[in-house]
Amino acid sequence: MQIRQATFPSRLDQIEAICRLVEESAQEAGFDSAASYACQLAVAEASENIIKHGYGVEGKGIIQVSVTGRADELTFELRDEAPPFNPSLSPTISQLDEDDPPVGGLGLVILHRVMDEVRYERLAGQNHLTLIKRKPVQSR
Amino acid sequence: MQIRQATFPSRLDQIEAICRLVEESAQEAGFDSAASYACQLAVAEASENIIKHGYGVEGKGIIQVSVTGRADELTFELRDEAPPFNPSLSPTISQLDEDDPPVGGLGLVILHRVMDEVRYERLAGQNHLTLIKRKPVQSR
Amino acid sequence: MEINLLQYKRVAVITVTGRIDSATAAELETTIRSVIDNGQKHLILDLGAVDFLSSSGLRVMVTTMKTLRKVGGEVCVAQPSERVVSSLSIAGLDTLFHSFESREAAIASF
Amino acid sequence: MEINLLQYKRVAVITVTGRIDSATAAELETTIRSVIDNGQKHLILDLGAVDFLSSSGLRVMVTTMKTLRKVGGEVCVAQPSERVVSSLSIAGLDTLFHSFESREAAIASF
Ligand SMILES: Nc1ncnc2c1ncn2[C@@H]1O[C@H](COP(=O)(O)OP(=O)(O)O)[C@@H](O)[C@H]1O
Ligand SMILES: Nc1ncnc2c1ncn2[C@@H]1O[C@H](COP(=O)(O)OP(=O)(O)O)[C@@H](O)[C@H]1O
Repeated sequence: MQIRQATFPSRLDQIEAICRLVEESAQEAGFDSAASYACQLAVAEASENIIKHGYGVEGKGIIQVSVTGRADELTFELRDEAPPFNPSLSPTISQLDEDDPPVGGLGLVILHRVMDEVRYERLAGQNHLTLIKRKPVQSR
Repeated sequence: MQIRQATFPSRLDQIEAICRLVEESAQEAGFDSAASYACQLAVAEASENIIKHGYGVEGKGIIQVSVTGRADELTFELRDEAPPFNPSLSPTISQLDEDDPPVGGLGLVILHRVMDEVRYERLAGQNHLTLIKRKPVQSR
Repeated sequence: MEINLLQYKRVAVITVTGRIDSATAAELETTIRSVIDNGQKHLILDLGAVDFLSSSGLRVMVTTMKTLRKVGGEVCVAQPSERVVSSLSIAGLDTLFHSFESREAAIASF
Repeated sequence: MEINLLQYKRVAVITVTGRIDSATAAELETTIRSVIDNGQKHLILDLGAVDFLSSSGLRVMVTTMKTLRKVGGEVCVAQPSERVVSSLSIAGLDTLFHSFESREAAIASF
């Protein structure tokens, strides 16, 4: 499979383009529409966090996204130059409290619910986030 | 214009066929859809009355309907052998009382609102009802 | 004529297709009666697919209005066809029944 | 994203088309806030034409729910697209928002 890679300015209006890159890769890898959407959602959440929480202000840096495919899985790698942050620890996903539902913290929940693996490394002043999604077995 | 004529058993399930006869005549005469519908409605009301009030019981007699066209008008003639009844007198159409709207008596109101002329004769044991509808000037 | 009944919490929507005349009005009346007997006070008649409405049908509508008003309820019309609009206006009943462009506007009015 | 607002007597219907993500969620929040500030307690989000819904949008929805519940109101979802259903379920919020197959069923539920 083709390796797709692109660099985006850290602006929220770039999320749509990032999603498009993910969608094209997922389609090429034969992911069904639901799995493709799940990947777009997770990569969008990670990117939004880098822009909002990492860089703090829009347009201050870049996000590099690359997608590689192997056998029945897709690997998404996101790199940024914002301060170190490790999102690889799974948030405690508690039972929904209907009377006091959570207003924040959904981004990391979504990231971990969707992805089969979430890895983090800090290398040469960059955050390296690796997200792996295996193709659902019963792909329609 | 062709003269159309047909005889129907005095049953309520014949009203639809009577309407069809009226519709075909109105179409041939170049009446617009609204004028055609108004004619169907008026002839249906007259026929319903003959069946329900004239003969009293369904299937006891016949209704003869004929349609003739001349210049810009259509003439509908209905004949039946029920007891004499003269519907040619215009009912007093009073202002609608919103708090006590009329439950009955709408048939004759509709007949007279739609038709330009309503004439009645009793001839040889038959009710002859003549309904004349002029083509609306601004036919769309 | 075909009749379809949809019961919501506070309102019932009766959708009629075809002709409402003396041959079919009784069936409509029976349906309406059962809905009212069931305790429903708000009725919507979706007359979008009615292509004929004679005084027999109008009589059922007026009776329904009277019955419902007595219990503080109401009947209104949703997306009436051109012919239904004609019948109501020829009979002089157009001001009696609230008429809404869409089913949802009718439902939202209650 | 496009937002369309329809105000009925007892309920407002907000129809969203396109993407609800961090780039657009604020605009949705502003619209919702103005409707609530206007005294409306019952809100329907028609998400039939939404093709992306991220946590930023979900956060607006949850905030809206909390605000409305405080005044005895509620927000529900009408005819959610497949992707909206996915987002809600992945985020574990699918039981929080009543979801109706049609706008009219949503309106009738209030
Ligand atoms: N890239 C990042 N850099 C710094 N902090 C982050 C980053 N991603 C997430 N966080 C922290 O983790 C928290 C939870 O993130 P998330 O689950 O996306 O929810 P939310 O964005 O709604 O707060 C954030 O509030 C932020 O404090
Ligand atoms: N063909 C008829 N034969 C006998 N009586 C009739 C006839 N047509 C109308 N009537 C009388 O005129 C009244 C008014 O008729 P109409 O306006 O059609 O209202 P409705 O049929 O609802 O009573 C009827 O109730 C009936 O008493």
